[in-house]
Amino acid sequence: MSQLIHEIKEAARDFLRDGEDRTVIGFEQGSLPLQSRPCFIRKENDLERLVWNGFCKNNLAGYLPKRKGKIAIVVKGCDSRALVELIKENQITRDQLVIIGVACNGMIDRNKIEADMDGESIVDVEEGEDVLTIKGTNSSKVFDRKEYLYDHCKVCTNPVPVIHDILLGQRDSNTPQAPVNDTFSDLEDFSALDGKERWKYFTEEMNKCIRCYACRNACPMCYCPECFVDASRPQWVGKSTDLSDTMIFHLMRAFHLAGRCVGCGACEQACPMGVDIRKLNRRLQKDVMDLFHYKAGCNLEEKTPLATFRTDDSDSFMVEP
Amino acid sequence: MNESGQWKPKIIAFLCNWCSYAGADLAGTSRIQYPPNIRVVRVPCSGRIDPFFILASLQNGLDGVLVSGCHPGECHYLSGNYSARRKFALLKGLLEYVGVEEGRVQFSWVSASEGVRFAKVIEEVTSHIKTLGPAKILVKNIPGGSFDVSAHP
Amino acid sequence: MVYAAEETFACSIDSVTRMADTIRNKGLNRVIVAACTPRTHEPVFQAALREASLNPYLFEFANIREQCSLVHMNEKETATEKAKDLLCVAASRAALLQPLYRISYKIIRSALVIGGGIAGIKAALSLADQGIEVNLIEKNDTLGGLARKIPETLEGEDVQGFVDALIQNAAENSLIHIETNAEFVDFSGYVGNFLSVVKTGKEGALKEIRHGVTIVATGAEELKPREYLYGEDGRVMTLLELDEMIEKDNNSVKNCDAAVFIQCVGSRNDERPYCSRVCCSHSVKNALKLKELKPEMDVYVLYRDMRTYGFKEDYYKKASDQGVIFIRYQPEDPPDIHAIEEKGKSFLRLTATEPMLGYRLEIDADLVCLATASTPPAGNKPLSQMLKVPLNEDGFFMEAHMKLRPVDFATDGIFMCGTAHNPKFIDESIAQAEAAASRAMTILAKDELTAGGPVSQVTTWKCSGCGVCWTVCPYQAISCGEDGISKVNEALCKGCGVCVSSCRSGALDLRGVSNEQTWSAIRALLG
Amino acid sequence: MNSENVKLLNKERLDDFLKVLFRDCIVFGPTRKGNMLLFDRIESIDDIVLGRGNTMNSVKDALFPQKENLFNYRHGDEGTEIQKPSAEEKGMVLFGVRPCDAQGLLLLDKVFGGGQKDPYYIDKRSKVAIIGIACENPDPACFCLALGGGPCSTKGSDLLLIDIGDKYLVKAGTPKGIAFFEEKVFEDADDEALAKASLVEKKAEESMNRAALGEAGIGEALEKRLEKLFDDPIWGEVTESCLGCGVCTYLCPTCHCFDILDETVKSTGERIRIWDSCQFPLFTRQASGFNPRPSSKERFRQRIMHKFCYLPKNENLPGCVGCGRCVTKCPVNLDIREVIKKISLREAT
Repeated sequence: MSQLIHEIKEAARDFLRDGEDRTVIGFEQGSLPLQSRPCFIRKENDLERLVWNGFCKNNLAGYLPKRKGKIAIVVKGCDSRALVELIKENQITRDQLVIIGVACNGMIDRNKIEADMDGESIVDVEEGEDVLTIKGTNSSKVFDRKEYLYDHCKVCTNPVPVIHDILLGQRDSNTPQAPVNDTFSDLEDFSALDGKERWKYFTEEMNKCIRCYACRNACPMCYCPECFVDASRPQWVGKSTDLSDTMIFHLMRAFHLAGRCVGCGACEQACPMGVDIRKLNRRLQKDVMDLFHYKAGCNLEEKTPLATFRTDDSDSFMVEP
Repeated sequence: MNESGQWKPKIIAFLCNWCSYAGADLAGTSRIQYPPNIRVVRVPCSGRIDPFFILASLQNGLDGVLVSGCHPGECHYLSGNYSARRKFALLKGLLEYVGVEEGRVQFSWVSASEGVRFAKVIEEVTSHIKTLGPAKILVKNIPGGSFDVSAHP
Repeated sequence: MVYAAEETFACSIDSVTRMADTIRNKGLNRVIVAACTPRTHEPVFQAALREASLNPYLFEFANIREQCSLVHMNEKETATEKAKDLLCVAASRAALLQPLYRISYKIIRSALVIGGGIAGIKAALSLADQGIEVNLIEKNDTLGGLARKIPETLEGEDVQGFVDALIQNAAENSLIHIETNAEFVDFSGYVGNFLSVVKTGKEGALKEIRHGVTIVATGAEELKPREYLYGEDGRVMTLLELDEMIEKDNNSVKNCDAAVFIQCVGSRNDERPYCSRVCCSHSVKNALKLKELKPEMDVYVLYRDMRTYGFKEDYYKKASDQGVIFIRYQPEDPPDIHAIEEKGKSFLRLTATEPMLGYRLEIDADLVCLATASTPPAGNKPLSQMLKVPLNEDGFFMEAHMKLRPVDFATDGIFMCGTAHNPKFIDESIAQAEAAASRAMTILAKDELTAGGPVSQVTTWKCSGCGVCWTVCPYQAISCGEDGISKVNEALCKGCGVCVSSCRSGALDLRGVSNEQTWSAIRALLG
Repeated sequence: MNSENVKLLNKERLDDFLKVLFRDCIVFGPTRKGNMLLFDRIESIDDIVLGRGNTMNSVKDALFPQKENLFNYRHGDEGTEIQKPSAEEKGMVLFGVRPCDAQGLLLLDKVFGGGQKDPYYIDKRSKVAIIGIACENPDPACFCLALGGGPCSTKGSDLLLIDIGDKYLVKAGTPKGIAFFEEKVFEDADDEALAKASLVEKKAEESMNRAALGEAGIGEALEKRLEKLFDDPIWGEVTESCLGCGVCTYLCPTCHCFDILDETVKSTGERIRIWDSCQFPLFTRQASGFNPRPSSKERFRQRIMHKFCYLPKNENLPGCVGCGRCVTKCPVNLDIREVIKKISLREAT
């Protein structure tokens, strides 16, 4: 780990030395245990702040849209997929970027750990290859790293960045180097439920939502100057926590991410209420794969599926009297 | 609801001006009878249909939504219906996934010469939605909407 | 709602006049008619608004005839409920109607024709005859194109004489400006107002050409095959090369005792699935020529399907009457060819299986002619990208609609003719050239065009420049403007609204069918 | 310590006490929803969850809900009819309130019950009793001490329960609190219990993390400094990572900004009040499209200014109680304590 951090710092250092008006976007230690957070570095002596560990969860690509100047950015597999889509959607240009790719071993879900601490608050953490040792106020516990990863990390099919200028970090042999197709096995059980049960599930989830828009603002692909939910004339979606309004906000947001969502889980990480937002995005990812054979963020040439069409796309869902 | 208090579905139909709307006109001039539950909104092209139109229709308590455009390859705007078809396929899947009953929202191709087909589509969609009953899912209930009239003669 | 009236025949002249008067007298600023279908009658009532000097787009139609009374004849009550709803929808939309204006702009009454083959020249002449100035650009140093290589048609018409005459007429016509050795380098603008940049002459000076319409006539080429020893053995040649040989030295032809034509070389295969249309007739033509030069010559045609269209069938019959032998072969079992030296004689031995008898046949020939595919010029791709018009899978230019708009492109003001579209006979190319010219005249006959009205518009501060609208627009009417923000070209926009429904940030809206109008139409159906 | 406002409650009698509360009142308290601890309405005693740290949402939700119906209306031929929501007759108890949240209510009282009286809030407030519970082990994100509160502070509570093993030491902060002592579930407090309680308090206070805030104090000095730093580049620096979401303000026990809107169906509708957040661009965007707070920089500055400069000035209470919710729940861990520290170290430019 420390070797990796060193390499990240060196890569960043070379970049800063290369010229003026340059920013490194990476991670620094947060103010609480189990928290690393985004940081912006412009001076060489600040490089010491850079860290890399199992808590570098944020998708830093979200800071790129419309940013000026040269940027070196530290990316995981999912973040790099967001980069690809952002470049395709003209939000940033490839030549502005020096991409410091880090092969990712999955990020640890703080909430899952806290839930298993019996209300004891966490004071410190020690991160090993496979286990985490968590020190609480009066006891300490050992957790299996893999068990406590974010759900989206558990189903991640390409933890190794798809584009990068520098690629760092160990890749254990069984992590695929290039994007592979997703099986979406995590959706099977839920899809098997009947409509009423699925509606019940989403009702419970959406009733938790407090409309703070952390999901939207954390999403690297949500960069609209004005979100539909803030629009008036017409005001498509009501602003209150009314179930129907909340549901339509999340449905429409998911739809706007169709073929663009890279599955980085930023939405779910940001949500304070633990709403299962990804359930919607995952389904659309699956449909986009099944219907249009497209996986977001995997190459710079392919058009995003809703910006194009094939004359032989399926009609099977339509009424045939 | 009507005076007799018996439920009659109200279905909104977005028809493209060049094919399906013309098909509906032909059904009319040929006096083909079909259920009176649909309310037509004319749009230039099925490609004009924003998913919001469909969600807003459901939220506002309409019992069904039909979107109809030109057959593939016959779009007056060349590829409008192709772009639309991709949106529709995803939206339909998503809505049914969250629990909107299958058939609550439907899509069809009807050309200007297919008056009979248009009537058939309406028959089918209407009868299907009758079996589903009044829409509940995604419908927004505003207390003011059910303003207690009796309490305020 | 300040005024409502009932009319028995709302569209009759007197009631329309009455409507105009009412609008004027009552100072109405939005008008709704609940009657039949807007598809036929909207213009009638819009005329009334115009008559009353009210913007015609401030009109809304509720179709309670075709889509209500006529289709629910036996359900008075529910039909009436529906009619009320339809009126509510109309009213809610009407409340949000905005006056729309069409801007008119002068058109440049001249044409650019790309390609100086028969189709190109013919189109140019036809336009010039109608008083239109034409710029005719040709990439080679002479006009005439592929036809230059064809001595005469199957029917025996003199092609060269015809082409010479065409070229001379073009050259002498003061309205036609010919540029040879010209290379097309840039293209911009819209119908009535295009700007092309052409690199001309040997020294490659850049020339700007302003024109109102564009005609694509880039022609086709004859495939130079890899198969059948072509290029290795001088006795193997293509149809056009045989044409030339027959023209220039028929002695070496007369020395041949046996000749074999092989059809569908490089066509109707995986690489080029299309039929090249002309080669069957072409082979029959040359087979007859050979028989004419040397009746005792053995002439064979190895074919997959003989496709001598229409009356060309007569020549097929004539050929077989004259002893030309037509032998079928299967694509999976094509003929073999070997150069053989035997007893001091050198010839080409072809072996092929006759599918019906199943016999393996051997033909020794001194001349083998390959009927090769007509292929699109390599230049088509860059040109199609510059003009932003589509090619089909085969690399030929693709029309807007096979039946309804056979010589148009989807983009207004750009047309096509000749073999640029796909392989054709000369007479077909000529017909298409005339067609393209007359389609072009429908624009050039006007002094000005109008644009705008019910088209898309951009709210710039809401646009993120993601570019989805640039790609979904079927007409290339939206493009990247300053600082990456989308801009609509009103002259190209047809108002389909695909861009609007694709725009996530709500930066686009469609005048006349705005999001807000549709929203309130939906709300009008509440309760 | 005067014995009439301190009693003991044997843990075995807690349920009896709660039964009384459920009998007479609507009870809110900490309860589980999925894997989340929320402060919400509680139907039965078994749903109360104690000793699991503080709730995700603050207690303000009970008195100032995220969505509140103000009235229904109908536009008729004879003008507009108004239908007021039927007010709740029963009393209300907020049980298991953390001292920080209880203290937060003191600010809401000033905002909604001060110069401008808000009938909706006041009505609920007049019927509510606040029964707090002390924090035996505060979270690393807590900093209530810096705001004049503490893990065992009674500010804002009518009653405060301090866990001293098999019993609770119960302090009454108000006459309303003292009134509860009528119930026979309470026993008199002895010195041993008081000693235990102060030990709990001491232990809790010592365990609190002071590093993040450092020497920086919250008070007049900070207030003055903030005034000077309004145009300082520091705001750009500290907010570079801010996502501009509403988590910090929506989970905050003192944030109280709201928006009022009408939701209409044809001629009838309801007027509702919903939370709004100074962190949203729409909060200050004007009809012209101009926005005086165009970016996170200005919005975040407003949040800090409001909490530590404007409110202290106008209501002489800070808009923060150190509950730490904004610290733990911020998606990018933008820590308000560190910001205050940076500000107090910043030389005004």
